[in-house]
Amino acid sequence: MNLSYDDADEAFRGEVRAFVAAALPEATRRKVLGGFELDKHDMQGWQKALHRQGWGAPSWPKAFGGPGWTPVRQFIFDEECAMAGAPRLLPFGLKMVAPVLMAFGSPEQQQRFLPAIMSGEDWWCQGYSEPGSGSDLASLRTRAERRGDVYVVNGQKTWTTMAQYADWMFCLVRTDAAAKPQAGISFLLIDMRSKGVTVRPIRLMDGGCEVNEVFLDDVEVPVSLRVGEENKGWTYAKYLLGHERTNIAGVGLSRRAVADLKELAARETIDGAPALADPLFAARLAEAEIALDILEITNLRVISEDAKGDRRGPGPAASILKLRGTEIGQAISELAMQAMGENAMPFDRDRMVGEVAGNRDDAAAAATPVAAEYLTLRKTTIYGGSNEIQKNIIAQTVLGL
Amino acid sequence: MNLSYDDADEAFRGEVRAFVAAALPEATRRKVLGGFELDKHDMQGWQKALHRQGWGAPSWPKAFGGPGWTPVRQFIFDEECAMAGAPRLLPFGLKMVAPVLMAFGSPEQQQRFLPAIMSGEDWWCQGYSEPGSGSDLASLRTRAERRGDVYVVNGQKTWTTMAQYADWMFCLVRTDAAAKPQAGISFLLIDMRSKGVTVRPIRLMDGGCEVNEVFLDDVEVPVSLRVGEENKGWTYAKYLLGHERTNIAGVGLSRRAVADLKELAARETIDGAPALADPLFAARLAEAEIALDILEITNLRVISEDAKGDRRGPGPAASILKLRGTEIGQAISELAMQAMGENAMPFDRDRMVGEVAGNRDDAAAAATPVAAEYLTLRKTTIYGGSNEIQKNIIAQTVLGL
Amino acid sequence: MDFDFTEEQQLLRQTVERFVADRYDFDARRKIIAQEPGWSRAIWSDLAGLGLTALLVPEAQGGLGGTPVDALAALEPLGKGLVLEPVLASAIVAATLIESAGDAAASAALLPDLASGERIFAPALYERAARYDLSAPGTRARRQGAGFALDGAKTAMCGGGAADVFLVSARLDDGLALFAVPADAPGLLVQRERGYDGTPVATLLVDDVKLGADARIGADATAAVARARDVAVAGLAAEAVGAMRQTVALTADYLKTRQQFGRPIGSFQALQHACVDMFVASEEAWSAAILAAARCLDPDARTRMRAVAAAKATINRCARLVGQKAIQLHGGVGMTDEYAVSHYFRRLAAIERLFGDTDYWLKEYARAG
Amino acid sequence: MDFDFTEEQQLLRQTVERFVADRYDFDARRKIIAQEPGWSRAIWSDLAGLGLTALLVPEAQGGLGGTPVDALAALEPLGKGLVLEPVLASAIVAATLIESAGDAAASAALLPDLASGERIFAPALYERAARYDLSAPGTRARRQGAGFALDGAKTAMCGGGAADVFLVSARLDDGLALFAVPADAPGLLVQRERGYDGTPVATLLVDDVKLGADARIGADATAAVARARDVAVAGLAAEAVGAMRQTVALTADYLKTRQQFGRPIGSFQALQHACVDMFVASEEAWSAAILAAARCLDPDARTRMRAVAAAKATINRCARLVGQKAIQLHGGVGMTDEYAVSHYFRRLAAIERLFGDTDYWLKEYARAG
Repeated sequence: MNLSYDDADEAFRGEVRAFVAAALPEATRRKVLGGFELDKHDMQGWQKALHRQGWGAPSWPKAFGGPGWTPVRQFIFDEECAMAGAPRLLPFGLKMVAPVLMAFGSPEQQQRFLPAIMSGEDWWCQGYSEPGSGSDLASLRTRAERRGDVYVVNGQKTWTTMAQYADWMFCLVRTDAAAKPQAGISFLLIDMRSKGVTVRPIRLMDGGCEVNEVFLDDVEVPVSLRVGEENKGWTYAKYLLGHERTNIAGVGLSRRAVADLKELAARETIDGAPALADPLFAARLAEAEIALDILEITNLRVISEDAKGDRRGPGPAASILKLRGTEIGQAISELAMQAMGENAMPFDRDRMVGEVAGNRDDAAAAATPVAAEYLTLRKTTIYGGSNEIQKNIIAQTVLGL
Repeated sequence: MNLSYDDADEAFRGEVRAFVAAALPEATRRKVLGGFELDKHDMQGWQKALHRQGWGAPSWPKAFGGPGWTPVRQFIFDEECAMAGAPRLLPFGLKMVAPVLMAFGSPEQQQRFLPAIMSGEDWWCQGYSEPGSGSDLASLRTRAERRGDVYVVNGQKTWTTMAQYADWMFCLVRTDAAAKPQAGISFLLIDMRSKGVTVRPIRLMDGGCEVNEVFLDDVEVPVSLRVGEENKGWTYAKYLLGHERTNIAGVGLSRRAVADLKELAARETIDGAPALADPLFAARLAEAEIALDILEITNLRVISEDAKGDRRGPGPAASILKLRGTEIGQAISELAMQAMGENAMPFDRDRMVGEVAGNRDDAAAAATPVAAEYLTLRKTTIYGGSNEIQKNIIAQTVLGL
Repeated sequence: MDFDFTEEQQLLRQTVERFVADRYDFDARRKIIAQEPGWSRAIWSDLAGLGLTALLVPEAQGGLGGTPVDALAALEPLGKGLVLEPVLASAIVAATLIESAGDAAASAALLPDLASGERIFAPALYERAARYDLSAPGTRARRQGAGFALDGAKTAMCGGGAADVFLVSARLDDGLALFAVPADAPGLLVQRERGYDGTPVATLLVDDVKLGADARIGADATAAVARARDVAVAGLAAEAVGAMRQTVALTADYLKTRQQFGRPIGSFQALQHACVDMFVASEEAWSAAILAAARCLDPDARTRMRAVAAAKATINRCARLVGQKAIQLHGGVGMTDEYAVSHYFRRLAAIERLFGDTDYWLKEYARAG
Repeated sequence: MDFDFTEEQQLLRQTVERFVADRYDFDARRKIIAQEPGWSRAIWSDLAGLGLTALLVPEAQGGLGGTPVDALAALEPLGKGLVLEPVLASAIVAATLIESAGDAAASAALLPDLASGERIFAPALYERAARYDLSAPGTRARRQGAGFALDGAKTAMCGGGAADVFLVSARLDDGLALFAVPADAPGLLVQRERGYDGTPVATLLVDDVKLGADARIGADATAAVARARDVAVAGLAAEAVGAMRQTVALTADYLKTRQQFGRPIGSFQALQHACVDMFVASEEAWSAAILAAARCLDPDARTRMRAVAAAKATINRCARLVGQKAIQLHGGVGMTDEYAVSHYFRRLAAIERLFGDTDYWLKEYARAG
């Protein structure tokens, strides 16, 4: 039982820290730390910089060009990047479609897609959710009819994050309408430039448009872009769910949020003193930070278990990390709102776009990122299997209820 | 819209206060305020004193010998009695079997039983719950077979409060095993001195034994002691559930608990100052007291609605009052535990019995009632339709879910 | 003891309800938001036509001489409609400020316009650094000839973005003074924004703003400011209840409609119970709004303080619970700007912070003893 | 980075688990409770035989020289069995106090008996008025000849009712001193009680208790007392996790068994989710116990303080949640003395208050920064 990183891991942390400090563009860093909107250039630029360093795919094994890091090192890497204000690596390519391709894709598919994911060239989005199927994913209705060498796909996907930037979408479609819901699904890779693909942005309450509806009208997809067997798509999708356990809890991001919150609470005042010194505020902050300390231990326990074997399937551990990670993230953002009080009101999304003003006298520029963060984080307990679904999973798999 | 009591009600309050001050025996008052155990003599004595004043049955209409008070006056009466340290009137006779007898009993049953309830002569207990049927009351198994002029009753009841003191038990029994669960139930009145009735006390975790198991072995019950029609007992039982809305929230008791808590927190210290002055403790106390202030308004809203018509059936209002009333009562007892800290540990139930020592240097005598209260109040969210059941009721009846 | 509205109050409530139903449904509101300035002078005129702007103004100044309970009847349906126009700011808070200051000349000069809706007033009492403390603003007034000059910075997060006149509190001779400052006064820099809830807000930079003697309203403003704050809490509570009730209704409807796993999601007990928690909270909030309306002008300071503190602390807790659970129960669709519930969520989040957050009022309640 | 027990630790854990399973099931425990004094010297001897009493004692004094992580391995199963005998008090807290005081003579005089289980030691550090503050007791020591005389009052809510020797903290010359006081010392009035959790507790009246010079342990006791408190939190956390895990298991079993409305109540989603909350809390508690065990002796004061504070605040929150939900999910049967879950509830309630409640540790954590 030893909570300290060994010397080699500490050295690795230093290496990551030094690299990020040197390679992360200052403009990008300032946007991330200021809570401003990142554009594709910011995100892709960082992915490419990592790729040049050989770190483009931190979670991949060496066989596929990854660095082959242990889960502990992946965790350290994520934490250092988050604390330093690096953009979060988009999971859709790196952590979602890539593992499926590695496990079930053909050698041709692997060769064609994996390198471009790692280099940041190809952007991916996830075509799972549909208007009628949220938590009940298996009820999806998008249909793919086989006509010779192509599938003709018709239907609608929604909540498709980053679809506006994506080159490819991995997609669940129904290939056998007669089968039981989970038995007739296939896993297709769709070129977003295909004829018949229409992307319509959805404005969320934080004012941003990172999610989209994707309409698929007679989209032709070569059969060679089906992953694995026809009608076995559900198996591949399940493989993916809960696959990721090093960063699901978002410890690094919440650490940075706590650091930001402490700075904010040192500036904002309650009863004439810094909010940090107010006994009630201090206690609420301590509660949140303590929960995060404990979550980090829980996360490291899971990671260290993963490192021992290939217990890589979904499991209750991922559910716990997701539940608590999202609750704690939301709690921190609530405290930031409390620290700002009324002054969090002025809201102008436009001032979160472009170059960072950094002007604290501009009330809306100072307030908008705080409120936007509070508003957008509500989604975290909904997506990726809502927290209610996570509790159902634990009830079944752990408690046998 | 007016939250103030009118002059006549205020005068009534004064009258109640003066009477209680004069009539409540000092020994009883001290036991109640000290959180000590009351014996039958304490409770019966108070019931008789009220009866002599004509107040033996505060919630009864004049036609049955009650004072015919409005719901507002009943509320005032309950509040004054609670604040003054009077024993709580046992509901089993006054508020549970009596309304059923008034509505569905024969004139003979009314004449025979109601006066003795009001005078405190007859004590009643409730024979509803069985080991296999808690929230699912309709699944009860105690059977009554008709043999001429008597029912022969066999079965077991449980959680029977005060059965050790009771003269009578009103009881749900199955008279038609073939019918659907709710259709074959009858409502019987059972003399606790009948042959075949055995009472076995259940020790709860607070060390007290106020609930019991009641075993019924070939107990003969005259058919004349069936209330209403055979196999219609479920209707009468439902009539009773949620019937009581003036005192279900326990506002008066919680007010006294808050007053006690404030005294306690003025004596106990945190960081060298009274606990009351500790910012965190003060905020938690304020939260609880505010919730109680709001509950009181909600309760008065319901009462004032009741006073307008005879909307006397069960309803979501009773569920809200029960939910919040019990949660707030528990919260107050938790704060009392917090105020005592480690010093709440020494526990000796025997020192809660008999004359009040009132010796604060006796650590166990000071601590036991506080801990016992915390422990015993856990039952309030379980009994009388658990809080989960109350939420089911609201979901169905109000929200239509 | 009586929890009913009078016939007049019922009529008022129904009138506002009908107005919201007819003229301020979700689509109408979205159209207003889509344009600058994000609220509508035309709607404001209509609201004035219904008498809402005159509600608390004494009859002598062309008002209806109403009470906080009248405001309760009127503002609850406004909250249900998420009405953006600054009724609370002008007709409730500013009217109370002016009237409570006990200054006949100022009342005569300002209240008729306020009552008619001709000019929109907004309080500018809070400041960034002072947080919820109204008693000691950093903004200072100096005497200058017969008049005054003001310097400092204020926030006006309740309706400030729509105001023609700000009622600015400032420190004068170690006391608290109140000034009527036109939005276009030289030296006053009004930064108009929309709040995250869509309402018009403003921050003010007050740079040597010169005012005549008649700009000052009353003498020491301490009592008037406190009174306006208490009445504001009551009004905000009323609005909050309307918003909460509609949020509960939207959510229960959604649970009945939305199908997953072959059945309506409202058949899942965990979701049912969450929705019940919302409903119970909305009922508690109504009790809180009643308490505040009935007691916010109570002559006994402790009674008043406890009632206002209890009410706002409760509104805050319930607003957060109702808003957050509504989003969660709606899932993704609840996050979208297109769907009403996200707007209720944002307004409820704002309500939680306006005129004192939970910790502020818990402390005040404890202080009242 | 390693979250595994060593082979020795695993063996220790299994040994204690087996002991609890074989000798300390619920019925055996009830028999002990049914008799005076409510705990068993025979069991104590057996625990000593397993080496538990010697766990933290240095090898030089006949101990095993173990670490807080060893204690974690041993105390978690003791918590699962709700073992009443004062292992935490004597083998963990008292052992750390004596050893940390750095007094060779006292260690030689006391630790061998402590390690062998011959005498039972309990800390008497807290006082009624000082609450969780250990630094400035009201109990005072005066020098008298070569020895000391003590006056005051102490509480010993961790195992005090079973102690042969109390380790009493007192103020001496404006510093903090620690004394070994036999339970039968003239002038010491030991009021032995059972706690509401059934454990043996005591309150002490210290009335001119005369002690020889050798009764004092070490010089200034501030560091030793703080260290013992931190190690105590780690030990209590371990015990708490055992109790929580068993409570979760009992509750999940009950949900599967108990039938209502024609199906197991564990099929109701609201009850499932409540039980999931309990499970998640028990996992968080285990992380907290690991954190405390690994860091309670960390040389860096801030690291140590944050870890101990975070651990105890978490244990407290989780203990309350697990205990309360367990009773609620069991319904009436959970309230009965006959049924195990009520005993777990009581012990978890006590754990929440021992060695600092939640508010105390939140403040300490905030102070550590």
